Amino acid sequence: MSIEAKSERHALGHRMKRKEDPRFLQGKGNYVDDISLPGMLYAAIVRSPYPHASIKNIDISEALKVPGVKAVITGADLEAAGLGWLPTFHGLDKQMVLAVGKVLFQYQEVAAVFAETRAAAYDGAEAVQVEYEPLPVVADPFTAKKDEVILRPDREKKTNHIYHWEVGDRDATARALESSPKRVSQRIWFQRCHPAPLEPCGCVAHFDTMGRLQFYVTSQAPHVYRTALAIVTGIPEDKIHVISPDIGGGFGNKVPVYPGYVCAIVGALKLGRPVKWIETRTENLTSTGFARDYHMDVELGASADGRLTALRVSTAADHGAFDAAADPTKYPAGMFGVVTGSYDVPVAHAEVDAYFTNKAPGGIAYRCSFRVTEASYAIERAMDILADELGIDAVELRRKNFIKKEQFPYKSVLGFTYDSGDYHKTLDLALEKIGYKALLEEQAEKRARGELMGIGFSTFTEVVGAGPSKHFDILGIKMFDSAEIRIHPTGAGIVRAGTKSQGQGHETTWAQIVAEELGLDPQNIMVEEGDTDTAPYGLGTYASRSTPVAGAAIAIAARRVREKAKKIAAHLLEVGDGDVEWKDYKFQVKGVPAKSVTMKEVAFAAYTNPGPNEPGLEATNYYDPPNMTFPYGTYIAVVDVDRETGEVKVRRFLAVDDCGTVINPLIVEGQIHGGLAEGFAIAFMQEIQYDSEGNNLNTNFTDYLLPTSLETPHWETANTVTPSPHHPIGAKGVGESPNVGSPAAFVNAVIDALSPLGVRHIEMPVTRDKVWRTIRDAEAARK
Amino acid sequence: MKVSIRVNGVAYERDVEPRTLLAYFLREECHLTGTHIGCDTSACGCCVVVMDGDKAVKSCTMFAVQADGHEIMTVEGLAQGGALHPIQQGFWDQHGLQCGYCTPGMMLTAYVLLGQNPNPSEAEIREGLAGNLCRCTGYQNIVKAVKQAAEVMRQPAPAAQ
Amino acid sequence: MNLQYSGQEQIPADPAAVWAFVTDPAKVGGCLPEVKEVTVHDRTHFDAVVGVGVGPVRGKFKLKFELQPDETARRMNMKISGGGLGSAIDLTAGADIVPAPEGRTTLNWTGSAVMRGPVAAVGGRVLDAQAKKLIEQTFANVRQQLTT
Amino acid sequence: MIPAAFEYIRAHSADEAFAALQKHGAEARVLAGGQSLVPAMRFRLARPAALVDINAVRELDYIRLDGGLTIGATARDSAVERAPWIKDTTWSLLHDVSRVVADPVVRQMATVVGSLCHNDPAGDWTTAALAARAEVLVRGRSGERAVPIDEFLVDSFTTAVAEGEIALAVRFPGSGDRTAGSYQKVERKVGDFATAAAAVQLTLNADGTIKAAGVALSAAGPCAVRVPQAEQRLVGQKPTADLIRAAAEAASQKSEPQADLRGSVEYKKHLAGVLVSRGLRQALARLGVQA
Repeated sequence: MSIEAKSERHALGHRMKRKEDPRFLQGKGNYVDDISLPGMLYAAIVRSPYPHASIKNIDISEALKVPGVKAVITGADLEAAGLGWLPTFHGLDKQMVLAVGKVLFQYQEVAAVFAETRAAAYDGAEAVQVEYEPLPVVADPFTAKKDEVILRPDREKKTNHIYHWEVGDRDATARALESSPKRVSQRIWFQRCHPAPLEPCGCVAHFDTMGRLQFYVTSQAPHVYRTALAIVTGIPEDKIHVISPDIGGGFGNKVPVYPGYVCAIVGALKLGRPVKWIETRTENLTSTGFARDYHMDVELGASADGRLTALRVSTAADHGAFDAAADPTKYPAGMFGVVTGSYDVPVAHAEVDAYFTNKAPGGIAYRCSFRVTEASYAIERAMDILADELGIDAVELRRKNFIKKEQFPYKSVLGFTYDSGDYHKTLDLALEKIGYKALLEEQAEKRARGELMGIGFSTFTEVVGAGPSKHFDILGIKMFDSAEIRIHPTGAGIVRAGTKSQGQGHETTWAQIVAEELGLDPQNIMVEEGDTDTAPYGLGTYASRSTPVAGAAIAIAARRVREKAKKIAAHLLEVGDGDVEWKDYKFQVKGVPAKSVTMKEVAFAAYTNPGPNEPGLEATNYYDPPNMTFPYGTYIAVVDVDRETGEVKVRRFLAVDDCGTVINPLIVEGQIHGGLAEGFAIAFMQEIQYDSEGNNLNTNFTDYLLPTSLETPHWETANTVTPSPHHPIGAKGVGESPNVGSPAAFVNAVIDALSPLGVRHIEMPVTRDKVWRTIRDAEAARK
Repeated sequence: MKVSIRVNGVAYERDVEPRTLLAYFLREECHLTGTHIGCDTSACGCCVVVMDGDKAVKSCTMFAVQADGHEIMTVEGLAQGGALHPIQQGFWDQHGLQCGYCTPGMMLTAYVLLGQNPNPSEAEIREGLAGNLCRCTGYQNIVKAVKQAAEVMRQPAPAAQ
Repeated sequence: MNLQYSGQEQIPADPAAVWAFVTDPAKVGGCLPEVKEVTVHDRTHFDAVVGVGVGPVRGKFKLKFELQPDETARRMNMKISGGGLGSAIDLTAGADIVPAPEGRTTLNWTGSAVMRGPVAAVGGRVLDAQAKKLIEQTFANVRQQLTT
Repeated sequence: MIPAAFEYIRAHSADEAFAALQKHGAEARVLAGGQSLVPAMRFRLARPAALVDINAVRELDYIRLDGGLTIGATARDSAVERAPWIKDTTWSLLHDVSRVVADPVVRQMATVVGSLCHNDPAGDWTTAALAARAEVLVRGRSGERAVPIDEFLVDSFTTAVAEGEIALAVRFPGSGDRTAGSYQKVERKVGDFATAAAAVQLTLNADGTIKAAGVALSAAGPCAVRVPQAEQRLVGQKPTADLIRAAAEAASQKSEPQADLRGSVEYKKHLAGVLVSRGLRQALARLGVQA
């Protein structure tokens, strides 16, 4: 087919069309539900309608009579096999695979049915009779805190309190706040939401003729799965082969290991046939990793002229029935310490207390580095509230408190070392592009006419690229990442990495990095990920860590290949190694450009005429990042609010990002568009809501809302480039910036529109009903 | 129940349970896995296929028996004569896809849209695609892709050599 | 989903007759709308299977009933729990038997329902109507039975 | 999910469909567009023993301009949306609805009559049918009968179509020129049921006074509700800002919505008024009248 893209220039920064697209465009992507094995059975899971109840009895007899049903397993069966619980990646808790004794959240897994067809599996699940005795429901962390009902008697400490985490100087912060001329405080809730990738989670488990587990699964971290499964099932790790095929979006949802996966493996083992389990949309929304649900009390202190004096944040986190947050072991609240944001805060204190409730487990990073979105939203919202208190322009307050260019590397009072940045430059570019002055004039006129127009800012900084081994691990495994590069005789090659693309375009960007470093054609650099038999061990793709960590590993592995190649080049050029230099994508004799060989020629020689050198041309690198990277940006939203209906129209949205070196602008823009759309959804329509009875009210796409092309605004983008000093190619990672930075911009714009009415805060999602009631109440209060 | 459904020009005769959804028929009986399933509520549009050439339908909100005797086009039927369809080319050129899961349905909805409106404005494209959800792209490049496709498709076909 | 209902029935029979009727599991069970089967366990406990159906939503609910008669106050409370359609429902109903002129009886009833699971999430509006119907109809049927 | 098993009957004529429904009674459902029924079946909330598929019934696949407008049971929403004459001011109400009901793909399967029969409390076509004073053609044992929409819409998800009966078509009366309507819907996103919606249909006399008025609300009760107080207030009057305000007020009063994820009771009641007033203004504007 005439769908091979023609050769393109290799250099970084090229808008190279994605190499992976042709297969997706032709419906030839290979997602987990596309995998079909001979004799494959289907699994369906019986779930609890009760959020909290003891299980009196489970009767599977009727289910076993259903035509096509092969077996039904319950928690008792699993417990007998020692598979009753699985550790959460967090390492601080474990999760029931199938409920034993009692259920702790609505839609919790209670039994699994295996059958010849999907339909028969559901028929069987429907026929399983479970008797429950309802127990009192704990539907929020504040009720949980009272410990009147202990949800997890299985734990040593008989309390719903999971952990207390804090950072910073509590007393100094308190003193600084006391003595601050200006102080604002606000309870800010980042609502529970869900990544909801369009492809639900699923797997196919199969024990091959060698008795080896072939496990196809929608996993953002296949190697960690392999290790986790070895620990849970006791199957030796060499007997487990995890394959993560094409993934239809992950956004953090596909990081944890879910009970359905364990059930499928048990079914395959028990029945000696492959078992496929694909969750329904309802199962995805009600039982797999949710995000956020942080109740944050934020306090800012400032001098009369608007210099920040202190920041204090106290958070109650709702973790649901199990602490399944996929945070690094030492960071139960993730990177929340970045809550000082882009500002030079002299003293600060942040603490998080997490609680069990009768809700689905999770607390994963929904398109963000662990808990960075919550932190970024808190500080960016609080800055606007402070600006309002001080009566100064929100932009001026930010400008005044920005960490200055010359302060980098900047050590924040909460312990991070920001690698690089020029916040003023990015802000100024944004103001110029949006035409801030003209907008302010328009707003003034509109306000004079009683119309509600708002301009909202978010000048966020996030922390990504977990992370340095001295701080970061998942289940004890350090958060390095890896790459292996092989160059073939004809100058083509393959790069394998421990990451796993879910649409980020690794097959293109990884090839571009190699092409840049080796002067080869990226079209002929194959990228392979997601197969634990072939890829080097890596921690996977989430928390914007692929480019900062694996991207670095690839660049360094490529440079090792180049070092080896240099020796062979010297042999071909008949000079000493020291006389050869890499210039303009080829090796040449120093000072004699005419005498040169290309990498392609060297590659051929590596297999045909290596001279005194070891044959072959390949290298591996396991990269342990010296520090995190700190992408940042200035986002501006312009909105009009309809007084009568509460409708918010996002008229314009500008994102100016700085993610350091840009590998592929086409892909970076795409990432930003997508992240902004998700931020827009979170700001205006997304919430996983539970009623007081513990019922999940947003169990499918008719109530958990994803915006369509019609609601989604048009995006304007621009960027500045401030490379990361410690990253081999200066790249910082970008996939999550737009989702981290945009919610505050949207909400700040709405509040700016309502500020003439004296409104200071409104909780997300900013629904029409909420806006209308806020306006009505504010007007009533002024009368 | 016996059904005969022409999919991308090929007749598939199968004996199916009436409750078999068209989407599963295409995926599991015809082994055309480009048609995806993302929800149970006719909301996401990952399963959109073209029925009888001029109708975009959500194949997981329809039973295979309803398609008996009808003509279905799936994403696998878009490319002709070894060349990508202008819509596919547009999505590629404009980076109109990321994870690729919504892409087949999105392109087939666009196919029917352009059949009815060969020269849609951005607003008309956004309206026409509002039955398909995408989580990755923020829609902007999809709109560009469809615009590009419309322009290409409006060109008169080059005379055969 | 938490729902509240209340209503009143005028019954052309004396309170004693009404009381005797509402404290008889078999009789009460027989008054359930679209009741498919009733299994009486003892004087205060019985199970029943009732058909539910509003528009496209149709199915069966298996319900456990517990009668809690308060002789002195002439008040009958009913605890109903069970489920169907992959969901759970908990109902409580109460009826005060109040003497009315001419040897008649006024029956003041209240009811509340808690719905859980897919039905509550997907078919909320439908099931609201359903639970209401279940309670309303039951007491209406009590009047009917005592009228003829 | 996969629906529970059912018997499938494909009807090729209205007679076949009717016969099949007579045979299976309460356990059968008619399958037209299926855009509400199939999802309900996938959750196994709906589990009919038999489905009578009328999509192959050619004689019901029509949209006829016959003085009025008659839409057959298998005519799709999109067929209305794309009808060449739909942009005529007379049919502006239906045109509005055809562009906001469900989503553009669902509309290519969904049918107008099917949505009337489903009678969702937050339906769009039901509300428009009330405002336009449509009638539904129902076939029963004693032959065909035309049921005025007010009698047709009985209760949530319940209509005058009895067991074994079938709705064959809906008829919107023609009211000549000087007639225009408007459908105003607030929805959380495309494809959502209405948070609140108002359908308005106005016919003017030569002297500019209002000859006939239809005002109905969606998501304001057990099923679509007419606002007679508003209609009576409007008829015979010259349209003015005060008159519109009064009609809107009546609508807001009449609205008895349920609080749900779409909004609070007070918000929905408020919207009822706002949307009726916007609808009246737009309908009048379409007749070249500013009020």
